[in-house]
Amino acid sequence: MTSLSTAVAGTAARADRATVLRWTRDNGVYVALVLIVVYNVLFTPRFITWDNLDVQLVLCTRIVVVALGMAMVIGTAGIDLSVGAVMALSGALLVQFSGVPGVGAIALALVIGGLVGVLNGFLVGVVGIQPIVATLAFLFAGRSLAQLLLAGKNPSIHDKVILGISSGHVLGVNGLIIAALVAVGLVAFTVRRTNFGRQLLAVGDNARASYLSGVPVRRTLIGVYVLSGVLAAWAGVMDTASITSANALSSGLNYELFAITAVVVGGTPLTGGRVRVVGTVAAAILMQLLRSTLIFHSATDAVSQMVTAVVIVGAVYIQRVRARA
Amino acid sequence: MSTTAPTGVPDGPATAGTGLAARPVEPVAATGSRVAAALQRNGVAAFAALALLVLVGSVLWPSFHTLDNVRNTVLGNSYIGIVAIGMTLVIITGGIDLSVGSVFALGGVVGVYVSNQAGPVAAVLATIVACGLIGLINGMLIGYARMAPFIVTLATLFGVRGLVYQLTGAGARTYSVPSDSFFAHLGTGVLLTIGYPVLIAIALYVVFHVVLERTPFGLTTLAIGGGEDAAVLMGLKVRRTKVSLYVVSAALAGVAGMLQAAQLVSASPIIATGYELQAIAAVVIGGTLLTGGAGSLIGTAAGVLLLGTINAFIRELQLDSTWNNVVSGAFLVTVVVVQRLLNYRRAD
Amino acid sequence: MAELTTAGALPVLEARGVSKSFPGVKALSDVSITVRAGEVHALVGENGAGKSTLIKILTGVYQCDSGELRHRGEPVTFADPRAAQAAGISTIYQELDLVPMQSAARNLYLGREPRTRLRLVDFARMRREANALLDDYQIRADVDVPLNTLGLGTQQMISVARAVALHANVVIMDEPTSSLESREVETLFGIIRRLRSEGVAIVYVSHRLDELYRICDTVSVLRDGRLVHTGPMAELPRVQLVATMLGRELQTALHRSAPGGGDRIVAGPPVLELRGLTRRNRLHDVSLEVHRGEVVGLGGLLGAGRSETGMAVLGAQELDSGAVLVEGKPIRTGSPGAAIEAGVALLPEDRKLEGILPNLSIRDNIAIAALPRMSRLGLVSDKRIDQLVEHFMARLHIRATGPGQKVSTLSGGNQQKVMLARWLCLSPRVLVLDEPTRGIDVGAKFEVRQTIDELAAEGLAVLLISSETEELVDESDRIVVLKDGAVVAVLDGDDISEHDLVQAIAAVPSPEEDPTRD
Amino acid sequence: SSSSAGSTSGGTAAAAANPTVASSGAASASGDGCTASALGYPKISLKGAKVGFSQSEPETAAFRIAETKSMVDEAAAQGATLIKTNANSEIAKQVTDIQGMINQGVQLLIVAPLNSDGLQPAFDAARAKKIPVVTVDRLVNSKACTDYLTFIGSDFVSQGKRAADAMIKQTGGTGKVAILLGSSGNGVTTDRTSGFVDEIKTAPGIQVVAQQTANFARTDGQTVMASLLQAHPDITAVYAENDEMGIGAETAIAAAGKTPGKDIKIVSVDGTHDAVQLLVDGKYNGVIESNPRFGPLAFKALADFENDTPVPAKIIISDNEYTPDNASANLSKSF
Ligand SMILES: Nc1ncnc2c1ncn2[C@@H]1O[C@H](COP(=O)(O)OP(=O)(O)OP(=O)(O)O)[C@@H](O)[C@H]1O
Ligand SMILES: Nc1ncnc2c1ncn2[C@@H]1O[C@H](COP(=O)(O)OP(=O)(O)OP(=O)(O)O)[C@@H](O)[C@H]1O
Ligand SMILES: [Mg+2]
Ligand SMILES: [Mg+2]
Repeated sequence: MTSLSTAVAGTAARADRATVLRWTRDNGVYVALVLIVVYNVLFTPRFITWDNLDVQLVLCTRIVVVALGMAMVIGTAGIDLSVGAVMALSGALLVQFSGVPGVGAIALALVIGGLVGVLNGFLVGVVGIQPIVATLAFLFAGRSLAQLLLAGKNPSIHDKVILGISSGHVLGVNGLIIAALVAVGLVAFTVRRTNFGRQLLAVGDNARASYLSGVPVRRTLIGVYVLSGVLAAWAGVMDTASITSANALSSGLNYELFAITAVVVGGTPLTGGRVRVVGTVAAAILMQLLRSTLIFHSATDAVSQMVTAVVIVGAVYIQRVRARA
Repeated sequence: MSTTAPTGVPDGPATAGTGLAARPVEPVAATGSRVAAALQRNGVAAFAALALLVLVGSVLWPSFHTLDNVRNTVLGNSYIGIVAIGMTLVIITGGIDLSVGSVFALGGVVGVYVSNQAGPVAAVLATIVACGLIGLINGMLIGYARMAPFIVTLATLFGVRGLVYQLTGAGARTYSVPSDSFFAHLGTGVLLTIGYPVLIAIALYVVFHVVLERTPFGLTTLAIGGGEDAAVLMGLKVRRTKVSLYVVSAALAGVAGMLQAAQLVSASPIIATGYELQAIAAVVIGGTLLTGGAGSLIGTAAGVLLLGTINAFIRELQLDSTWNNVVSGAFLVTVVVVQRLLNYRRAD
Repeated sequence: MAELTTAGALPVLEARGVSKSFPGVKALSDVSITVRAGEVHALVGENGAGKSTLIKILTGVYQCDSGELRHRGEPVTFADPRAAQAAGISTIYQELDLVPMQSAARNLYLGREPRTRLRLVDFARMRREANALLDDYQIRADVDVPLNTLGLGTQQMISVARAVALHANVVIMDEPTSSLESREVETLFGIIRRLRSEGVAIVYVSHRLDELYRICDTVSVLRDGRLVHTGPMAELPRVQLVATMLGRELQTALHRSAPGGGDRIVAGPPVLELRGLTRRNRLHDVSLEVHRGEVVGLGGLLGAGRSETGMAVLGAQELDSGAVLVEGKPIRTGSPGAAIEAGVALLPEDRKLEGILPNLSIRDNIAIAALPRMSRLGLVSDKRIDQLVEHFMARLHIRATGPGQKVSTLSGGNQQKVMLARWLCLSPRVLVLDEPTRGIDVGAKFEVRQTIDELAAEGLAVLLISSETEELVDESDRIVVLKDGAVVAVLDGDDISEHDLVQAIAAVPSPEEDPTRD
Repeated sequence: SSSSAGSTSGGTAAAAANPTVASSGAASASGDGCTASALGYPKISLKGAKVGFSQSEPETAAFRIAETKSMVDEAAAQGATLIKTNANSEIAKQVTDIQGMINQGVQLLIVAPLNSDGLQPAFDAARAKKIPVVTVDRLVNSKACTDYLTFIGSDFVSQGKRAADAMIKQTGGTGKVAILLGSSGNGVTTDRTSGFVDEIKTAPGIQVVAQQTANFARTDGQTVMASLLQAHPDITAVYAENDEMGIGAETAIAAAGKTPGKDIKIVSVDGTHDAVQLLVDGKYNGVIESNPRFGPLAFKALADFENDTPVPAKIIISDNEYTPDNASANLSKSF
């Protein structure tokens, strides 16, 4: 009798634990975000202030924008390593063509970003090259193209429209945050409400089956890489606006890695078939808060990198798909 | 070769491609495919491009094919070559190891430090153990916790670099070895005019080629890449093999870093950033599929030499070095596209 | 030790009170079965009854939530499939468990490769032994080419050979015949008989009832994860077996009332017309017509080119020459989307590779093909999708926790129904069904076939590809027989009989040897 | 005699390009000196000679651009053929680059080492072929005269020290300073930090409240500074180890609603045009030059070596200093 009741209790407890585990798995990034906020409330003076949170949000906007494009690419089981180089190229274009009105220069940068996406998408979707290799080529080449474009000069931006993106405010909200929110809205809408969004998930889950179900696989893939390229170029514009100049070498450096980190920590699996927009944004904020928490605590670069590694592993670990039950 | 992305693997390889998504699965004619497959596996495109480059270079410039030049190119690329061995094996399982560059730096620091403290033998052992441990962490998280290799090794890429900075006081302490020490000799010594690192790289290629092609461990490695779930159901030692491969990859990266530190008689904490991408490029150019399941070390060797030769080529061309990366990128695309087309031809 | 039972043999493998739950589903509750040496034990049940789950527990893929396993009387736990294999339990899983890019020889010997004195793999010996092994079991295949260049049936037979060659004391087969043609089935039965005579215990899962009666000694029936019956096969008549499985009587006979005519509208111009489809080494001048309300069967051996003909209808097959016309208008190749738009629907043969979107929900899987139709300006209407999905889940009796369940967690048969729903919701004019009843249970098979009848009656043109002669004969108004990519016979009207079909399919008379055992 | 003529014209070129160097010449020199005869190297005339220049980092930063340009200009002025390579920040590539140039038949080498260690094999190869190597910008841990001919460069520790002096002067000796560090693991970072930190101790009123890596990059300078301003609202001064980070910090300070140059003083090292312009605009407080124009000095050292004029082991190039007072006058000298 007793053994039976304990067994029943055991099962119940196990079910509870399973539910909790499943919940943390699906919401791990929010748990981590809450943890870091709680830590800072307790241990970091001056951290939790409106002013600081505003600053931190502004700082992570560039990653957010790049990561959203990356999330869609990863949704198709692909990856886009070219985004950092596209940011640098976009900045270089902006600087080179800042003579034309800012809007024109921005449009040009976005178009070129999109063209890089066409190239990537073509290699992936039509030629059938692994995304990681197809986009690796532009990671190598793009930054050098930016360098050639700048021809050894780092001129500053003076265009009011471009500078307005970073210095302007709408209803007290910084222009960069608005620029990022526009991207978030756009991507969330695309993923949730459009055929294209549904189809990209299907392609990521099983490309062959999608093809046979009438999904325009090539068009979808090209579209996804184009969006990623345009968003990266948009992030390049934001970056340039914010530092008022372009640098072929440091602009967007390693952003592909940061973006992938944000996407994965945000709960989007690298195997495709799923895109978590809000999770990605939360993860980008998490990584930024982590970085600044470390700065608040005067951590050295060495310690920062090690802590970052542990946090990435931890956040992904709690969200991992468990092995066979 | 199935041209569709693997399906149904809940947490499988990060690199699951959607390549050729829209193409119907092409049945492969049985006859003739074996030759083509063998060529493909051994990176025929890379070999062809390599031969072409060497030929053109030799015709254009007298210095291009001098023994010294060849020796230098090979020596300079032997380190990345050793890294690429581990990368090939990991990629064959459908995984990836992004941490090799950082581990390379760690290998150099540990090697030089221990060599100064306890001699060369201890240095080699300590390097293998220290770097192997990083590989073990990667492997456990990937094999047992079933996390995606891409993200795990991305984290160790950051973490190990931080560790190296920590060990060197962010570069404030430089580690160097006396250039007449036995340890330095590991990197600078020559036998029959060939540098030790080259000989060691060749030996490692031979050993791991045999391991991959002729041992159950190697067959298991290929099987995991070809279908991890099937390999589990077949009762193969999937997890243990995966863990071992990440250990091997890290240990090889560490040994390569140690050898380079020996050659340069000093260890630098900022060395080898971006090596992971170079190694991946070499592996892919060598014909190994990023989706896993097929690949060869001979091809990888060709890929490494090809990338090295491109650098030599650009130097001879006197092109602004800015073009270096543009040309490398273009080359990468060309070679993989050619490979892809060879596959199509084969499919008919 | 263990006493002799009525069956006169030792229990080799036992499950006692095994239960297993997945999130939202109780897949098995308190199931006990005993498998004895030298018996062929049938495990039957509807799709989703828990057969595969039980097998995976017996072989260490899953661990049971409660209950215990006994092997040769001793309690055991298998941590992974490796452990079960080491104990002498070898398994052919429902989803093919081989490595497609490797050669047949390697697949046969993976994990137990012959070695040279240097402890290296002895490929020469491996090849020799592989050839000998396949010869021994009358399986014809080149052992050196990658497995994925061989037909599905051959792959399945290689999987059987691998399992059998392990010298196991228990061999478990989860739907081994689902992609075998009749001659291969005979070969398999030969192997099973041989194993039984050697005292090996065999667990056999199949939805083909004929097979069960031919080869099995004992039967255990699962329904909704519970064991509802165990006993000698021969003592359970067919009708009762079906009733036990379904938990209800299946009154209607599986035969269509009026094959090949009656109320069908076979007049007017063809809805689907294939003109001289040719593809090097694959298809040679394949032509056929399907009219409104007509079911045209496509018969032939594995690799005869049936699936490729089907793919051509969807525009998913590159052609050297020839054309596909739907209602007189040619279909553009390379764009299934356009074909679907023109009213074509195709249920592919390989569900896992070409059908399901495994990590997406039932809802998304059903709606994917219909998306362009159900949206305005590229925007999705979830309300319309939900209505549609609800309707088809009810109509096809899809057994799931809800429309949000991931398709990969459905049983094979229910996955097949989801696929069918995906196509039916398009209300197509031409429906190509490639092995529509593969792997689905008798009840579902009945439903699918009834659906085909209904659809044809509604005026749909159906092209039915099936390896089950009975199904082809019962369902078709006309049967086109393919061989090596060319049309070799067309059976019409009164010519349609199983005997004629088998004659037409195989130039050599099909193996009609005595189905009774021994 | 032809080489001495070349040397003179080199001096003129240097004077045109950089009055700082021309006015003070080699600011200081040390060591006994090294000559071609003493080493038994063949005599080579600079005119028509094949000279190799191995650059270490991509020519994106203004410093590297100016450095390479001064080599190209001087080689042209001397009538030498210059072969350039760029190691793209990779030490192994730099070794192969140098070895490759030796195989291409260069007779003289100028190397901008990526770091203080790791070029030994390249030096060995050059020595074997009796090719003199002038190293510029970064001092290597090898033997002068034998491994390399001489080192021409700035004293990074002293740059840090001078930055501290400028800081003390600009702040009046009180305040809270944040340091934006260069890339981790880089010898320049270490030197510019230690020079600054040691010297700033002479002003007891100044306190270093934070040190954070910003990777010599403008974006990082901006993002790190933004967080630092939140963590330490009382910061009154920033020392950036290069101009890029300093300019990034300036943006962050302005964005935080403070006035750069007034509320928070900024001192950095390099002497790029952008930074000096900010100084002119009053948003910046001091720039210590790190002089990249090594061309004239390097070619002069090579000429001396061939002419058996002893070349010292170390030639320290003089670095200018831009202050709020001299910035507008000297803006054209920035690079
Ligand atoms: N990994 C899983 N996660 C969640 N549910 C699962 C999983 N595997 C099986 N199930 C569920 O368990 C039940 C039993 O499935 P199982 O595959 O054992 O059925 P089956 O009897 O083999 O059916 P079929 O004849 O269609 O193959 C089904 O309801 C299925 O949806
Ligand atoms: N001789 C062969 N060589 C290579 N691949 C083959 C061969 N025969 C068949 N296949 C593969 O098997 C698949 C099915 O072949 P096909 O469409 O020709 O046969 P089928 O008549 O539809 O047979 P079934 O559907 O019963 O398997 C093809 O897509 C093809 O990839
Ligand atoms: Mg099943
Ligand atoms: Mg078929």
